[in-house]
Amino acid sequence: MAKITAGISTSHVPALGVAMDHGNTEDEYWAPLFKGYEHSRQWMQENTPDVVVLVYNDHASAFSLELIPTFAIGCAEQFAIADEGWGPRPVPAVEGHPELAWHIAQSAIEDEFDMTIVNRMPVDHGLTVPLSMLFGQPKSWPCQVIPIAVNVVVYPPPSGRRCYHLGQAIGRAVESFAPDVDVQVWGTGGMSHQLQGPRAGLINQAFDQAFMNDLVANPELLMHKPHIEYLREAGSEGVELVMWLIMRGALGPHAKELYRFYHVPASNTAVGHMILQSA
Amino acid sequence: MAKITAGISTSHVPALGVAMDHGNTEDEYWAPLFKGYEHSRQWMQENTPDVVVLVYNDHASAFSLELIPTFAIGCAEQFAIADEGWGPRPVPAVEGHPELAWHIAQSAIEDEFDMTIVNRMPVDHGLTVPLSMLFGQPKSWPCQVIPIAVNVVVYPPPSGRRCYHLGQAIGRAVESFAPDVDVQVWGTGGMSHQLQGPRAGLINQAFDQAFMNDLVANPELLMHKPHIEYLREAGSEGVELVMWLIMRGALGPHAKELYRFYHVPASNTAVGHMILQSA
Amino acid sequence: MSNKDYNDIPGTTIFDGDMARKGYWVNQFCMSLVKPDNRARFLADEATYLDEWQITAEQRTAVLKRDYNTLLSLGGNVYFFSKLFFTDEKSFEACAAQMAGMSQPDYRAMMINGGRAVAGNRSTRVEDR
Amino acid sequence: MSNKDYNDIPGTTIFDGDMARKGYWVNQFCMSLVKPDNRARFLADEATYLDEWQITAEQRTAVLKRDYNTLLSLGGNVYFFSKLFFTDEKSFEACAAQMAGMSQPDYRAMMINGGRAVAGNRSTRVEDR
Ligand SMILES: [Fe+3]
Ligand SMILES: [Fe+3]
Repeated sequence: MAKITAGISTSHVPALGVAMDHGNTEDEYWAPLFKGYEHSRQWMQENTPDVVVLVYNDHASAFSLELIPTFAIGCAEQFAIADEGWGPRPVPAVEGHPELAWHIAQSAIEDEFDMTIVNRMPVDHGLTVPLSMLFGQPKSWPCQVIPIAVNVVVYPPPSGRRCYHLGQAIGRAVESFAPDVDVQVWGTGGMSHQLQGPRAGLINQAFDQAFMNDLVANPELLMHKPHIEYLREAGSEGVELVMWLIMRGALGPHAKELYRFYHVPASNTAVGHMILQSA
Repeated sequence: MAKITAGISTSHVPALGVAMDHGNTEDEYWAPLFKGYEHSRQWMQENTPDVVVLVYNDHASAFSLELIPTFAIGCAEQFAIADEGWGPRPVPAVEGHPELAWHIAQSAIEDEFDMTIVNRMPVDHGLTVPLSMLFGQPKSWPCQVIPIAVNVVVYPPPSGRRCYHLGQAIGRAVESFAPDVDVQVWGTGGMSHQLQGPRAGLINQAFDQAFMNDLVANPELLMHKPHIEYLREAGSEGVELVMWLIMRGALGPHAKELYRFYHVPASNTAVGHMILQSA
Repeated sequence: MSNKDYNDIPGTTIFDGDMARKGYWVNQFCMSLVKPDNRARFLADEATYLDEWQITAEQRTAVLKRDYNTLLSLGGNVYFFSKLFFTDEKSFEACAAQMAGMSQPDYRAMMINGGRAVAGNRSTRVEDR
Repeated sequence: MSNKDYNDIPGTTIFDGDMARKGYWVNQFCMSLVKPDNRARFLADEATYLDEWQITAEQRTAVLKRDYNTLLSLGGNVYFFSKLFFTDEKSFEACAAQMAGMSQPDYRAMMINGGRAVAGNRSTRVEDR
């Protein structure tokens, strides 16, 4: 049977991808940040999964205002790298796992999640930056990826509660998939940041650290955090953190923390990263 | 405040649209069927709503296998008529109600329905045939329409329970919309039919009549009918009937039946039609 | 995919994830026929038009022969291949009759008489027949 | 839309349904810049390119002036108009600094020092300041 072996969370700041693609990771500005991911790259080499269910949000790349799915699950064989306005990132295309993806989609719909099934979805920095941060710059990605795109661009995003419950449903789906597949669930985005308006540059380190503490020990409490609290305390783009709750929900009620890294800033954003396992 | 004043259900057989568009409604084959809608056309003239929330399914017109939303709500100003392979039907374009549509979308997402918001969606016979059956052939449709497209093409469709609950959420959303708007909810598709394979032509009149009885008096019972029962008893395309449950959910716990019509056949399909009101 | 409780329904293919994967490109080909230009190009030279699509040899043959029951078993979905009916200016009734293995008048007569009965058509399992 | 509990957050526009309706075409214009050909056409002749889009005169002026705070108030969304940053070969940091009304070095210094504090930035209501 398939099994969820770890949960990873990480910010997906586009500037991190740019720094890697341009070889600037040892600059004074970037070095401390990339140093914080060294342990995880090593850990990932020792714990490479077969499949990553990668929860992220599209940033007006695959989806325009023509169509905005709350939850879209990528069931394709392959996902192209999106052009976000400066050409696609020079990283390998992303290979999917259609069989497991369709199984999760069917199982989640039967569990009353109103999934959008998607078979053509160019993936942007939200998905590729986490891969780069955790796998470096390989010729091809070392595992298959099932993208789950969550709307956090047009208000309202799904509630934290809904996200946590979707994580639980993903957990049930993976555990009912017959082939032996080692699956990790990654939740990306955040941490506190605001990219727009006169309040741009907002960071709330106390909020971020409390969020990471509660993510491990009190996810049921986080589940009830209203959107207004993210917007007010963690910046308008801090609401991306609901995606971490999908990862956390997939791990089951108790989790242990294997690693944590936190750094301010990356461009406009606080960067947080954790490795968790079910306990 | 906005108010839901009636619920309408009707089959949306494409051949009905063809018969109207070609002026064949008085042919021997079609006359009894169109006679059954005469009372309703009259009733609609006396009870024309401001807005119809029209629940239907797309039949590979707006959505291909590239992207399959479970629930898509149309928030655009206007919806074009789809070309389904023989040119678009010669009927007026459909005017939306963006303000109410976005309000329902936001409210439903806050109620934990994972809506896909859609602003470009050519509408096919699933939506236009009900308009034609109930409004005839006007130069422009007499009300605005908010399309809600439900996936029933790729298995699994949302459960009956999920559909009924979405109807309830639509009811709550409409009742929290400040402007005075007279809203009807229409549920379309069905009744028993199978369009494919050696079992094509299946009809189950006993199932259909029982479904209509239960829709009025025992919707909670229908809510728990599993998909396999629709597929086995009412044909592979009979599962479209879950869309009637969205309409029924929007009416609240008690409903009264103002009108019922049932006829076999229209091309490959049993045709059912009801007018309901909250009681 | 597990738990296909619908696989015993006779003469019926449920278009689930497995079938959707199998039939992805043949359905996308059918979908392309909603554009008048594509319909014209297809009718003018079916073989060349089909060359543009990543479909299997079996799917190709089924399309060229309009063998809809075979197409169903190869992942075709009726709402997609109905675009092919309409491109051929055939009605849904005519094509349903073909899948049912009946002449169109016989099929229409069956429908007028109340349609195909569900009794005997629920399951291929002996106890349900 | 009712119950906008987020409207008191200073210097912040929440991209809800009302804003998405207002900014639909200006955001769709921005989105078109993910194609290299469109970027080239736009840069070669901004006015002509903008003529192709159903945007208001105010939105047009804000685009031409790269006045992002005004664009926000007119329904622009930052993820959409970031395509314009990148078309201009500007970084997200440079454009965020502009919206914050700061020079890029000052903005970067603020970020390195821990970012903009939340204290005093939670609400425009007096009791929360
Ligand atoms: Fe993001
Ligand atoms: Fe239908």
